[in-house]
This record gives sequence, C-alpha cells and structure tokens, in this order.
Amino acid sequence: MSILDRFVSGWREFRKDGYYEEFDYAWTMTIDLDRCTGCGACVTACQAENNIPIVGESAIDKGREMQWIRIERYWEGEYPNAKLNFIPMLCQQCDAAPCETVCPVTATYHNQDGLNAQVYNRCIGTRSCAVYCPYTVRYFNFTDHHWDAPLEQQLNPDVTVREKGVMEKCTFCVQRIRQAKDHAKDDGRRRVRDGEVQPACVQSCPSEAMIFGDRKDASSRVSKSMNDERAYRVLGELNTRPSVIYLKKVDADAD
Amino acid sequence: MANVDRREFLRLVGAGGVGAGAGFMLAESIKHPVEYLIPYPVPPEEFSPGIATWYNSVCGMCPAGCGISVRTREGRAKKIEGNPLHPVNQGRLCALGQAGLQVLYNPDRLTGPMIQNGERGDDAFVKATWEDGLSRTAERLAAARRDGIYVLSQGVRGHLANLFELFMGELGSDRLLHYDFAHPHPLYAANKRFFGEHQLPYYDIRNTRYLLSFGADYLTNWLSPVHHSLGFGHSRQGNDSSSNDGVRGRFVQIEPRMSISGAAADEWIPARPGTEGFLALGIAHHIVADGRYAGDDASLWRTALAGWSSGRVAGLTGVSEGTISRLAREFARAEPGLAIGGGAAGNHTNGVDTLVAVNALNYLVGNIGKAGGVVFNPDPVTGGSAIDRQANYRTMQNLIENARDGNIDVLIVNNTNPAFTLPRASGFREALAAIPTIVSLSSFMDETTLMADVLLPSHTYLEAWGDDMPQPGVGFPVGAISQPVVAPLYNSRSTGDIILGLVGKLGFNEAIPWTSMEDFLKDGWREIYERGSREPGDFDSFWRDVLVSGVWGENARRGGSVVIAPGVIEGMAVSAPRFSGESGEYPFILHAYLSTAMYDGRGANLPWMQELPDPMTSIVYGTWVEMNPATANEMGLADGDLVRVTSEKGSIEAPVVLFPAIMPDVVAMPIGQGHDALGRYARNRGANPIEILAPETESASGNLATSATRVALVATGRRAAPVKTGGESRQLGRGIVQSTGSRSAPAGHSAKLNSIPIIVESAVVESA
Amino acid sequence: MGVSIVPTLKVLKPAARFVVVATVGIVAGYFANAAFFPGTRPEQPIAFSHRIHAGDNEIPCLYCHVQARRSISAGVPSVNKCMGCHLEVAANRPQVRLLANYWENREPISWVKVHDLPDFVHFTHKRHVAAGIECQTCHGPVETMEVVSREAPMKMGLCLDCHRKNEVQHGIDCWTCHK
Amino acid sequence: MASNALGLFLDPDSALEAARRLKGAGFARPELISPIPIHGVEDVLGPKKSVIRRFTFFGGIFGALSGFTLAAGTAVLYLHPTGGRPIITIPPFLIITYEMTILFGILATVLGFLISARFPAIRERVYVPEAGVDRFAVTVDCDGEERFRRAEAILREAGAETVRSISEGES
Amino acid sequence: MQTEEQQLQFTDIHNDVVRSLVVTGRGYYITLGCAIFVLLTCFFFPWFYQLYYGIGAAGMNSPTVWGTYLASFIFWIGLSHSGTLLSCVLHITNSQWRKAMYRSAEAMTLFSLMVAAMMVMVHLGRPWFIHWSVPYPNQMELWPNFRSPLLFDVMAITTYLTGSSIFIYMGSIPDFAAVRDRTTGWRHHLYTLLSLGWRGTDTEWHRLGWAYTFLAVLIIPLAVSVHSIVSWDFAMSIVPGLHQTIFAPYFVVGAIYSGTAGIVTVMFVLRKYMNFEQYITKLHFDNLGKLLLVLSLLWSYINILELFTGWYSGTSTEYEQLKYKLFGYYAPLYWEMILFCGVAPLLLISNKFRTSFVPMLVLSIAINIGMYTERFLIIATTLSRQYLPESWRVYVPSLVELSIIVGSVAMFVTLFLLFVKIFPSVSIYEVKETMKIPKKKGMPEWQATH
Repeated sequence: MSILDRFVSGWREFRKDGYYEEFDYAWTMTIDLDRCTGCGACVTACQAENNIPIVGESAIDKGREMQWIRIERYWEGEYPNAKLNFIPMLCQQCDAAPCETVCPVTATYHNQDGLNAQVYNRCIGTRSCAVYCPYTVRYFNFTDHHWDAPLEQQLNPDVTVREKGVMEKCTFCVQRIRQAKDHAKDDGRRRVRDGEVQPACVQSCPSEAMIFGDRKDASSRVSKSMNDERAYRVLGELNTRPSVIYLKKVDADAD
Repeated sequence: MANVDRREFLRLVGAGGVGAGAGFMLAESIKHPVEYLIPYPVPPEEFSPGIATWYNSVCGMCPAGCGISVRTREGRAKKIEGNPLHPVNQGRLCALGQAGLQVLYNPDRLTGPMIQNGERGDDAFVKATWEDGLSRTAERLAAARRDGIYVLSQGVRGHLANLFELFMGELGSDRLLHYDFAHPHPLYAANKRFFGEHQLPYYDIRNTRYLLSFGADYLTNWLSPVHHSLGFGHSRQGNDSSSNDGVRGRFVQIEPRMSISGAAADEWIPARPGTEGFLALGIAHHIVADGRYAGDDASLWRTALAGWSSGRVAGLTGVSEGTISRLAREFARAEPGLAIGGGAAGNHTNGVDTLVAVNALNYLVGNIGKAGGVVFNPDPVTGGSAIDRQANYRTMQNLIENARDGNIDVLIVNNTNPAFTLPRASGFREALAAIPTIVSLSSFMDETTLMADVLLPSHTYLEAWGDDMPQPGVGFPVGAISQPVVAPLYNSRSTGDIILGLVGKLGFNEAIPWTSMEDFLKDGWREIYERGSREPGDFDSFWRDVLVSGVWGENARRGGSVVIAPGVIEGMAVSAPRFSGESGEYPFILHAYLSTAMYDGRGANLPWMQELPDPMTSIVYGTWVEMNPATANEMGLADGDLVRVTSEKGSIEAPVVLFPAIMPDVVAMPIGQGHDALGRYARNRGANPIEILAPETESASGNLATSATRVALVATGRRAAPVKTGGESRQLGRGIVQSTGSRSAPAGHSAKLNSIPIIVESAVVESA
Repeated sequence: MGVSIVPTLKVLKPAARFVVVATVGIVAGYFANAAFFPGTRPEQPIAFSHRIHAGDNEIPCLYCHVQARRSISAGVPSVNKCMGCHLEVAANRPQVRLLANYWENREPISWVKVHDLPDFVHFTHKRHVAAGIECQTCHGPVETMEVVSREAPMKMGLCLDCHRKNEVQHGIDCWTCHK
Repeated sequence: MASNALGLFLDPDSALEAARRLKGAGFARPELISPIPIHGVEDVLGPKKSVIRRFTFFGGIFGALSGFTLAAGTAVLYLHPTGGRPIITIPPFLIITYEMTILFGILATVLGFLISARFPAIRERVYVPEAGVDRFAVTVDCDGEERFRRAEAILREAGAETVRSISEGES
Repeated sequence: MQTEEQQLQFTDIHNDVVRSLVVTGRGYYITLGCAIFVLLTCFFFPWFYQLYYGIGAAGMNSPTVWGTYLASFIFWIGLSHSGTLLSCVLHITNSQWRKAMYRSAEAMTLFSLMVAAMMVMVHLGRPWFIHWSVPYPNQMELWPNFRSPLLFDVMAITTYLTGSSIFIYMGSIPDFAAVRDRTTGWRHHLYTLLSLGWRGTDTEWHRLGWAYTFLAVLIIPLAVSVHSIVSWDFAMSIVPGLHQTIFAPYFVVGAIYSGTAGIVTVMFVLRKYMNFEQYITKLHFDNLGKLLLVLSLLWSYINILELFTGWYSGTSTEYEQLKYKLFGYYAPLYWEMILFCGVAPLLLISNKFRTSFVPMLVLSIAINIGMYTERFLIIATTLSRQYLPESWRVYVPSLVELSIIVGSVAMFVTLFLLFVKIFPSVSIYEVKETMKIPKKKGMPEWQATH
C-alpha cells in the first residue's frame, strides 16, 4: 500500500464524524447497580489478571493505588435511614474520550474495536490524560514496582509489567479479546461469538451484575441490557459517550 | 588540513582515540541483555509453552467449598476463576478465593520440615528432613498416652476427614477436633432443635421474593456467600416471566451495624443487639394473630406466641410496632418468603433461641422444602462425620483445661490458628506452653505454629490432592475433586501424605494400606462410583471425567415433608441476651465482624487482600472502630482519632471511623488484622478484636458469643487516620449513582434525563 | 582592525578540526563495536548447525519447532526430541556426545536467545505460520547458517512495513502487537 | 586600487550635508558610517528599497502551507482516531499552521536581512572605528588625485573634523 | 532625568558598557559560584534522584497527577512574557524609555523560556523519550499527535524561543560591533563573529531597522498565542475549574503581569550592581510601576470574574470547586495570592512609591511569589476536586519538588550572570540615540536644526 494510497484513504476520513461506525466491534459493558453488592471480587480479579502491582500502605496513603477498577461508595441520608450505594468505576472506554486527544505522542487512542487503547511503551508520562479524564480512572506508575519472590511467578505473561513513568488503565482485558479473536480465526469465523470473551471483572462478579459484549451485534446480551430503561451513563452530560453503561439501582420504596 | 604541526597532530589523534572509545562504550551500553531459552529435558504431557492449561479444583480459602478452575502457563498458576460446572459458585468467585494464588506463591511460606530449637515462640527453628520430622513425631505419638493425643485441624471434609478418622482410630484416641472460628454452631443447633435436622438446609435465596435476614451477612461470609450472591442477583433482576413472574425480590436486613448485605438490602432495620429473636417472635406472633397461618397446630402456636405482642417486642427491640406489623404482613404475603439468621444474631448468648425463632418464621409461612424456601440437604457423599467433630468454644475450653492439667502429650495442629482466633481470656496460648509436644502441619508460620516443636509444612490446596463435599449443599449431594495444579514449590507435603507418612512410621499399614493421598482418594471415589452412581462407562473414564470437570453431583434430592421436632412449639421462647461488663462502665456493645478480605484472619498475609479496600469504608491495611457519628460527636471524637477499646478482658487501640449506619450504642470492628506472626504482610498491623472478647458462650450450642462483650472507648489524644482509597463519600447531587422507582416503572421513566440517549450502531452480523 | 569574520575563522580552524576529528572518532567507535561484536550472533552451549539439519538434511523448521504452528512461541525442541534421532544418527560426533551428556543427567540445555522481542510486544508465531509467512522472512536464511545470527533488526519498522505491504487487517493498530 | 575619501564629522547633520554636496558634485554614492541610525538619509541620498518585506511575506506563506501539511499529512499517514474527532481536525491544525507561519516568517526575515545587508562580511570593507563610537563619517570612493582633492574640499567645507584617504580594510 | 544625562557623552555609555563586560569584580565570581552550586545541589541532584526513583519522588497522587513542576513551567513561561513582548510593543510605538532596559528584559525572556523547557523535562515521567513529541520522519511513520494542546505548546514554545533569541541578537549586532573594536583576545574574536562585520553604514542601519520592525510585528501575536496555548493545556480539558473560556486572556494578563514585575527586579539588580544608575533611572521604574498597576487591576478583574461565573453556574462541580478554593485546604495560599497580586499593587497609585527603588523591588518579588502561588493553585485546587467525590485527594508537594523550584531560580540566575558578561546588557546605540547629539562649535544654527 503506497504512501499515496494511504494519503488518499486518509483524506476520505476528512471531516467525517461518527468515525467508529465502521469498526467491526464496539465492546461494551453494562453494570447493573441493582445487582452490584460491592463485594470487591472484581477488584481482585482485575489485579490478578492484569499484573497490577502491590503498591503498599504508604503509597496508598499518598493516594497512589493502582487498581484499575474500584468500588465507589456513596452514602445517602443519616442514621437510622442511611443508605449506601456502590458503583464500580473503571475506564469507561469513551468513544469521545478526552484523554485521547490530549496525548502528544498518541500513546492513547481509539483502536479498531472501539477500545480506548493505552500503549504503555509509547507513553512518555505527561499525565495529561489522567487530568483530562473526568472519571479519574487512569493510574500512573509513580515508581517501579516489584513483587516479593516468588509472587512474580503469578504474573500474567499476556500482560506486560509497566515501568515507572507510564500511565496505565483498564483495557477491557484486551489480551482476552485478542485470544478470543485468535480462536475465532482458528475456527474460520470472522467474528467473536457473544459471551466468548469476558474481562476478569465480569467473569468473577458473584452477583452477575456485569455483562460484556459487542453492541454492534444487536442480538448480544449486552445490547439487550443496554437498552433497558434503567440504562444511563455516569456523567453522561459530558458527552464522552462511554462504553460502560450502568443500569440504575432500583429503589423499591421510591415514589 | 595543510598546516598541522606535530603537537596538533598528536592532539587530534588523542581526540579521535578518546572519541572512538566513547562511541564504543556507548554502543556497548545500549546492547540488549542476553536471555536464555531453556526447554524441558522431558516435557510433561499436555504442556506446551505459550498455551494456557486449565485445571479444575476446589477453593480452600473458606468453608463454602466453591469450585475453581486455575489457569496455568509454563507450569505456573496465573489466575484462579470459578468453575462454571460447580453448582455452588457456577463460575463465579469472591475476592478471597481469587487471592488463593498468593497463598501458593506467598513469600513467607514454610519451605520444608523444621524443628524447634530454643524457646517456643521465639521463632528459632532449624531445617530438618521429612524422615527426621516424621520419625520424631511418630515416636512422640507412640510414647504418648492414648487419650493424650489431640489432633486439632481446620474444618476438613471428604476423604481427608475420613483419613483423620482412620488415623485416630488406629491411635486409639477420639480427640479429633475440627476448629473453625466462623463455624455456625448455633445454626446447626437451632436446626437440630427445631427440625431435628443434622445437616444445614439449603436456603434458596435465588427464588425467594422476600428475604428476612436476621444478622446474617449472607453476601460476604455467611455459609456460602458466592452462591448467595448469585441468588441475590437473580432474585433482584434475573427473574423473567417464566420463573417468579418477574417480581423483584425484596430484601430486609436486621442488624445493629450495616453490613454489605445490609447495604444491598432494600431495608436496613437496626434492632438492639441480641433482641433479633424477640423481633422474629414478634413477627411470628403477628402472622399467627392475623390468622395468616392455617396449619392444624395453629392453636399451639397462638398460645406459644401469646406473650410476644408487637407492643412488647417494640419495647424490647427498639423497632417500631408499625414496622413489625408491616414486616409480618409483607413476609407472609410474599410467597415464597424466606427468613435466615446467623452472624451476629447467632453469636449472642441467646443465639440458638433466636435462630429457632427464625426457623419458626419459615415454618409459619410454609416455605419448608419449597422453591424459594428452606430446602433440606441429603447426607454428603462421604466424610459427613466431620460435622460432629467441629469444636465449639466449650470443647476448646476443655482442651485447654486438659492441657493445663498436663493430660495432653502430643497436639497435632493442621492449618488452624486458635492462638489467633481464640480470646486471650481463654488462656489458649498459656495452655500450649503446657503441652510437651506440638506438631504443626501449617504452611505458614502463624501464631499457633510459632509454639510448635515440629513443623511438617503441608502443601497449599493448589498443590495437593483432596476432595470436598460443600456444606451446606445445594439440595443434592455434590463432590468435588481438588487436584494439584502446579508442581509443589517447596519441600512440603499434602496433609494426607503427612498423615500417611506417620501411618507408615507407626506401622498402621495393615489397617491403612495406602501410601499416597492420591491412591486413598482414588479408592474412595471408586467406592462412590460403585455405590450406585448412574455414570456410564468404567471407573477410569468416570475418574477422568471427574478430574476434567472437577465436580460431580448426584441427582438425589430429599423428598417427603419435614416435621418439626416435638415440643419445640411449646418451648418457643427467647431468653434475654447476657453481656459481659456493666453498661455504665462499658457503654458500647462490641460488634466484631468477619472482614470481607481477611475472613477470620487467614487473608491477612495476602497482599491483594490487604490492598482490597473494605467495601463499606474503603480502608486498606488496618483495623478501625466504626461509630455512629452522633455518638462520636457527643464524645468529641473525630474521624481518625485513635481510641483505646477496653473490655473487661483487655484493650486494643484503633482509629475511629464515623459510620453513618450503626446504632448509637454499638461499635463495630473488623476481624482479621492484628497478627503477631503469619509473615511480613500480616505481622504487626492493626488490632485483633477477638483478643478482648469476653469468654461468654452461647448457652445452647456452647459456641463463643462473639457479640456479647461490652466495651468502653477512651480517646488516646493521638490521631492515626486509617489509610483509605476513597475520598468524599457523598454524591453532592452529581447523579453518579442513579436510582429509579420499582422495575415496573413506565419506559423512559427518568432514565435518560441526564444521560445521553444510547444508540446502538447497527451492523451486519454474520450468523456464526 | 577589520570587520571581516574570516581572520577569526582562521583562528578557530584548529578547534574546529579538533571537534570534527573527535566526532568522527565517536561515530567510528560506535559502528566498530556494532560491526565486530554484534550481539546478534551469540555462542551456544552446543555448536548446533542449522545448515546441516535444515539445509543439507532438509528437516522442515516445524519438525523441531513444532510449537510454532499452534502457540505464540515457536519453542525449542526438548532434549528428548533431539535424542529421538541422535540415539543412532551421528551418535559419536563430539557435539552430539555433549548433547548425550545433557540427556543422561536429564539436564536442560540453556540456549542463548538470538531473536528476542521486548516484553511489551505480543508476537504470535501461530498466526504468522497460519498466514503462510516463511520463517525466513523474519529469521533470514537459517538453513544456510552454521551459527544462527539475527539477520533482520527486530524493530517495529520491520513489522509495520510487512503489515502495510500485505494490508493485514488492523495490521498497524497498536494493540494488535502491543500488550 | 579603489581608494576612498573619508571625512569625519562631529554631528550627523553636517555629515548629511557633506553627503548631499558630494552627491551634487557628481560623486557616486557617498556612504555614511555612524554609531546611531541617522534619520533623513533617504531625503539626501534618494530612497532605499529593501527586499526583506518580500522574504517575510513568502516565508510566512511557506510556513502556513508546511504547517498544515505537516499536521494533516502525518495524521493521514498513520491513522490514529482519537476522541471521536475526525482524522483531519481543522481547529487544532490551524494552531499548528499559525505557529509555523510565524516561525518561518521570522527565519525568512533574518535570511532577508543577512542577504540584503551582505552579512556576514567575508572580505574587508571600508571601515572607520571612530564611527563606531561618536564620530559620523562620510566616505566616497574616488580614484585619482584630483577627484580626491575635490572630495576633500567638499568635506572640509561641510565641516569635516578630519579628512583622509583610505582603502578597503585599512583604517 | 535630563539633568543626569546632560553631561553624558557617547563615549561614556560606550565605556560603561564595555567595562561591564571586561571588568569583573570578585563579587561577581562569588555570586556566580553560589548560583552554580545551588543549581547543582537543588536542581540536578534531586532531578537525577527522581529520574532513578520515578515521579513518585514528588508528592503527586492519583487525581492530582500534575503539580509544582507544571506550575513552575507556567510560571517561567509567564515570566518570559514581558521581555520580548514589551520590547516589541515599545519598539513599534517608538517610545524612548524602552531603550535603556529592553536588552536585559529580552534576556529575561530567553532564559526563563529555557528554564521552562527544563521544567518540562523534570515534569515528564519518561523524559528520555521526549523526542517522540517532536515531529521527525521515522521508519514507522509514527508522528506526534497534532490534536494535542501539549503539542501546540511544543510548537509555540519552540517558535517563541527561536523568535526571541533572534530578536535579541539582531538588536545587539551594532553593539557587538561597537564592543568588537574595544576588546582583544578571545572576546575580540567572539564579537567579530557575532557582529557579522557590522560597520554602521546607512544601508546597514536601514536594513536592520526594517528587519527589526518586522520581527517585532511577528513576535507580538506570537507571544500572545504562546500563553493562550499554555492556558489551553488546562482549558481544553473538561475538568471543573479548568474548562474556562476566560483562561487564555487570564493567562496572558497574568504572564505579562509577572513578567513586568520580573523586569522591575532585574532592572533593580542591573542598576545597583552593574552600575547603570545613569541609564536605568526613576523614569523606568515609574513607567513600569504604572504598567504594573494597570495589569494588577486587570488581573483582579479576571479573578473576580472567575469566581463569579463559578458561583453563577450553580452546578455542584463548579460550586464545590469555588468553596474549596476560598475556604478549603489551600485557602491560605489563595488569600496570600490575593494579597500579593491583588491588594499590594494598589500601592503603585502613589508616585512616591513608584519612584523609590527598594519598595518597588520588594513589591515586584511579592507579585511574582503571588503569581507562582496562582499557578500552583490552578492545578492543586482543581485536580483535587474532580467530578467523582470518591476520588478527591489532597496534594502536598514533596521536598524534592520544593528544592527543584529553588534550583530553577538558581538556573535562571546563572544564565543571567553569564549573559551580562557576554551581551552588552544595556543597548549602546539606542541609548546614544536618546542622548543629545554633540554640536560643532561655531556652526550656523540652521544646520543644527533638522
């Protein structure tokens, strides 16, 4: 493909909006807040799958925890009518991601599956993406991390270990998506089947609050669940068009 | 370049030389470090580099007995996930279960047999061989008095339990104790009293429409949390028209301090600690009084419950009459409704009474044996005897007394840690000092193992053969195989093999002919197979299938109606709870609860668990005291103030955390931290509330009444704000967590007001 | 006294000359190192000759590197695989004796990696073999090599050129190769 | 050998006056050398045109073009969709264009200056150190005794402090 | 002022400047030594430690991933904004009082820009890969992301650095020539090269005049754009408190403000220690004072506006932001800033204050401290109050950061000290222009008047 061709094909994208409609996948996650119990299984699952370092007490005290998915808790009311709401917060994989445009070296961009990709080895650590992210779900490697031997034997070989000075975040377990596509290719399928790939958090969730899939496939579970009338997007008014969609908590005693 | 005199020429040569050297070093410095490719001399079968292998096994982190499947690459375990075939957790797994990898790869594991040389407790061990360790143990055992031999094990089930039985039989001692801090003794006792039942029933949360939970934190650590969570999720949103006509289950949690289950519930009702039973009876009274119960023994019930008018109960519990009657109405109406009890409610001095009253509720709404109700389990496939071996506090006490009186010669401890999970007041540590020989099979240097003379470290559950029959079952017998997923890391052996080793040394071979746990297990399962499983094919294929799927179930449900034990209705009453300490001197009731991450303290040495933020407070790495903000305000205590928590039996220090959902006269502390052993991650971190518990026992079951201790808080004047990951825990009207009316709200009801309407991009999807 | 800068330049000439020579020296040294001590041709514990095996005897690559067909890593044959042939074949050659020693002590051979990618690169042999890419495309004419050496620089540009040329689907998407 | 007549003055005005008279007397381009810019030179010696403005202008144009090409061209060279924005994103690319315009404008101006003022000086030129401090010099090239004498006369008459003959480089 | 300069002759300024270059007292060397020492110990040592340990050496945390490094960056960029910009404006408006001070003002621009660039290096997580943010052809055809505000920065600052260094050089060519003839040895050679063979012919003056004016015209919009772009690093985000249209003018005003204050400081030092009393006079301080007054009023106006819009929007995010700024953890700093940059400058209303040197020095330093605080607060207060309350964290700078701030000042001082020994720090020919032109005695009057 000559440079000229690439110029031409590039120019065709000139001023086109809704760029992602041509992508073959649009990975999406729905989180049912009415099911979520806040147990934290997803947090550990993610930490185990993605080689997330153990930063230690002092680092967390400084505010440098690295867990890609966190459980946020919001209290309502006071005793005896206090209520506690949990909401798992992870990278929202926005279609209109503020973090992508700001990176000077394109270390974060929108990949062909509609994922908000973070390329660790390209990152130079300006940390502007973390500033631009309204969900504050990007985590920076303030130092090099190490695992007390033999804990490092657990590290997942499909995920690299990030070095100091690099920004990192939830990838929707892209290594699993890659694997699934690989299998699909082996079976001569063009697409990954619905439910064939699940991120670690979704897979572990004990109350099955999370659903993951491709929203371009109108028949997929996730498409159905994201069209539930309870569906909403956190900070949707910012129009970052997240790919993580929450289903409202049901308050039986409301209205 | 014409006029270059000699000196300059030399200078130039020098420059060139130095430059060349520098360039050379530069090139050298940026060279790629050498790496090696080291293939197996003889690769194991089904091994291929770069391709993951999955092994199904059983989780050993808590007694729930979930099935796990472990992903391994290049012979190393990489990830633990739920086994989708296992009926208990159906492919799901809790945080603690996933952290099992860090038990396997824990840096502080015992790497081989060791022998105490020096004072007990000062960690002076020298390496030894298995030969040495085993024979030493064997000769002590041989020399010991028959009834002077105690084996104190964690709760084990299945064939390992059988093996212990056989071993003890040969030794001629019946002093075999299974000790788990969190074992629900009162629940067993209550079911025995009410139903005359030996087994725990299966509580069908999945299909219930109305769950009335008396203090049972069923989503975190009560019985089988993962299974309950599955049920919870389904009952909440999973119900489609086919099952349960799409009604969203309603959950009511009755407890003094909001637990995760309380947060998940639709309604959280604080009742005075220890009065949950009264509340249950009050509700029962309502149900009967309103004539919602039409059994032929209705008159009996009416008389039995006569005294428990909601007025009186309201006075006792602090729950308003209106609420009580409403609960009764809703509970009776919702068919099926389910009442469960346990946790703190069961750990008062009147725990069994309370749980019996809870059972009465189930009986009165007639959900016994029905979907969405209480379903009774058949006996486990094997190893059922273990249930009776469970040691409660009373048993432990007389072990302690025996030790004091010098009646114990040898104590074998298997992966249980009473030195941590028994109150200081019990005097267990002192008792250990009085035992001449202590052998520990623990994989870690925990508080109890520190006192041992001989260390025979056992495999972690990911390296060992074994099997498990989950308790409580799921309504039908389930057996699961746990198989080694990685080659043993260290010079340790599986518990079974250690016992068999001792068997060999003691010459019990004719009675116990097996030489390895694997053989023992396999023969055991051959029995199961022959005892009329309807599996096709011969045993070997059966065995292979079981190993592959990791679990096997028998389609044998309990039939027939359940009758309640005679005289239980007449005797229906709940005694008033006792508390140690004067309410004047000790104004607060201490509510010590099992922490999500650490369970009973076994998770404290796992860095992932230390870093897992506590769901309710987002605190990591530490212990804290939860207080009602109003109370704290009165006492002039602020978030992060370090206070001394004092009971009659001792005192510990921890920072205050203002907790909006806890009763004013209750303070809550998580169990699990405060180790003085168990490795680098656990040692000297936080405080252990069990230490200061008073040795009050639950009168009927003899269990330790962990909720029966009163404490006083004294400000130390120091501050030690707990390390937490969360910031401000209020929404400030930002609509982050949004909620809507009940599920059957009109479409679009307030759903998309402040969120961008979601458009599904249409795409051609080839039919795969 | 004049305004021209030429005299000054004359004065500066030796200094300039000095700088130029030094620079030339640095460059020369750098490339000398690269030329004479390439890290791309390491010494192996056993002087295994691909020329004899793959070249003269025309053993297909995938016969020994069998993993390449189904795994991300091509893998090196285990000692017992080598012995499979060498129990008879050329059993008395010195290098084969070396191999035999390893075999008798059931001792793994630690080969030195010639082609090594950074940790953050996800390269799967499987897909490339399936796509019918010749091993030689990246590894060079190994069947002619007495001692294997890294012919192609295993750099990102190499991958991209090929992916662009063959118009691989999502071939230049970062996350296709970076993990 | 081209020799010049040089007159040193104490003040710019008399220097200007001298230059005007020299010009009037038919001498080819008398040159003023001064420590500060003298105003009104153009009225005397006729207007000067400079090419610098053209340099600046075309430099700017070139900068603008190259700026946009750089941004847009590289964007389509390796497609990196970011933030749902089109590949050729006009507003930010205009900023790049703007900066590049100015950058090249500046560079071109400098280039224009060097060329039009014939810098840097390679060969020696007529030069008067005093004129770098506080004297105002008028030089006019005149070969031949008698032309020099005429120039000298004019310079002296205009109030030159000193008059001498110099040739390139010497001073 | 006239009284002072009447007896001044061309030769005086000439001699004074040349002396300032060639005659060097011990005091100078001591100061330079100290500056370099501080630079090494307080800047490079901590920085190298940070390179080894990671950005964790600083106090930043997860929501507040930007800190004092970026604040310093903005501060230095801001400081750079008066020199060249002011000089250009004054050159075009052809004002006389510019001439004595503009050279050093421009030098200030140059060096603060260099320090700013250095702060970027310190700020980055992996500075050894900074070349990736520069467009250069490569085999992967992988280029920087021109949609990124940070890349606007790269382009703008490069341009600005080039522009202002060229501008200051062009302006001093005649002076190099003047110095050339008065120096010997390496200095002579140096100035011969730098002056490019300047003679001072009418043609050369004419060309220089044109080129210089064009540069000035080009640089004014450039300077404005540079700080607007720096402000867009923040304003282009959707973070409450940063996402504001006012930011560009706000930053530009702030920049010129702090820059002018910086000039006052530098002028004072030059005047006092380089003995330029006769050239840098009350007049300059008076004018700069007026300028400062105007700028401070502008600055206060924008600040009030910011609070007002925040309050008026009434959204939870903006409102919390506002509350936090005024009464939150960083409130003391905020009020300090208001005092130094909003209230104190009102003193400038009095003529007496403006024309007295030491008070002006104190004030100018105070203003710059205040402005640094402002830059710090812009980052700290907003990032620690992001959208999701659960992610709120407070950020406290670490020792490393503080010492690097000190070190960056030392870097500036070092550069400036070296400058005054190489560049004529007062423009010789332009000062000459302001002087009375000597008269030949006995010359008819009409010749003198023109």
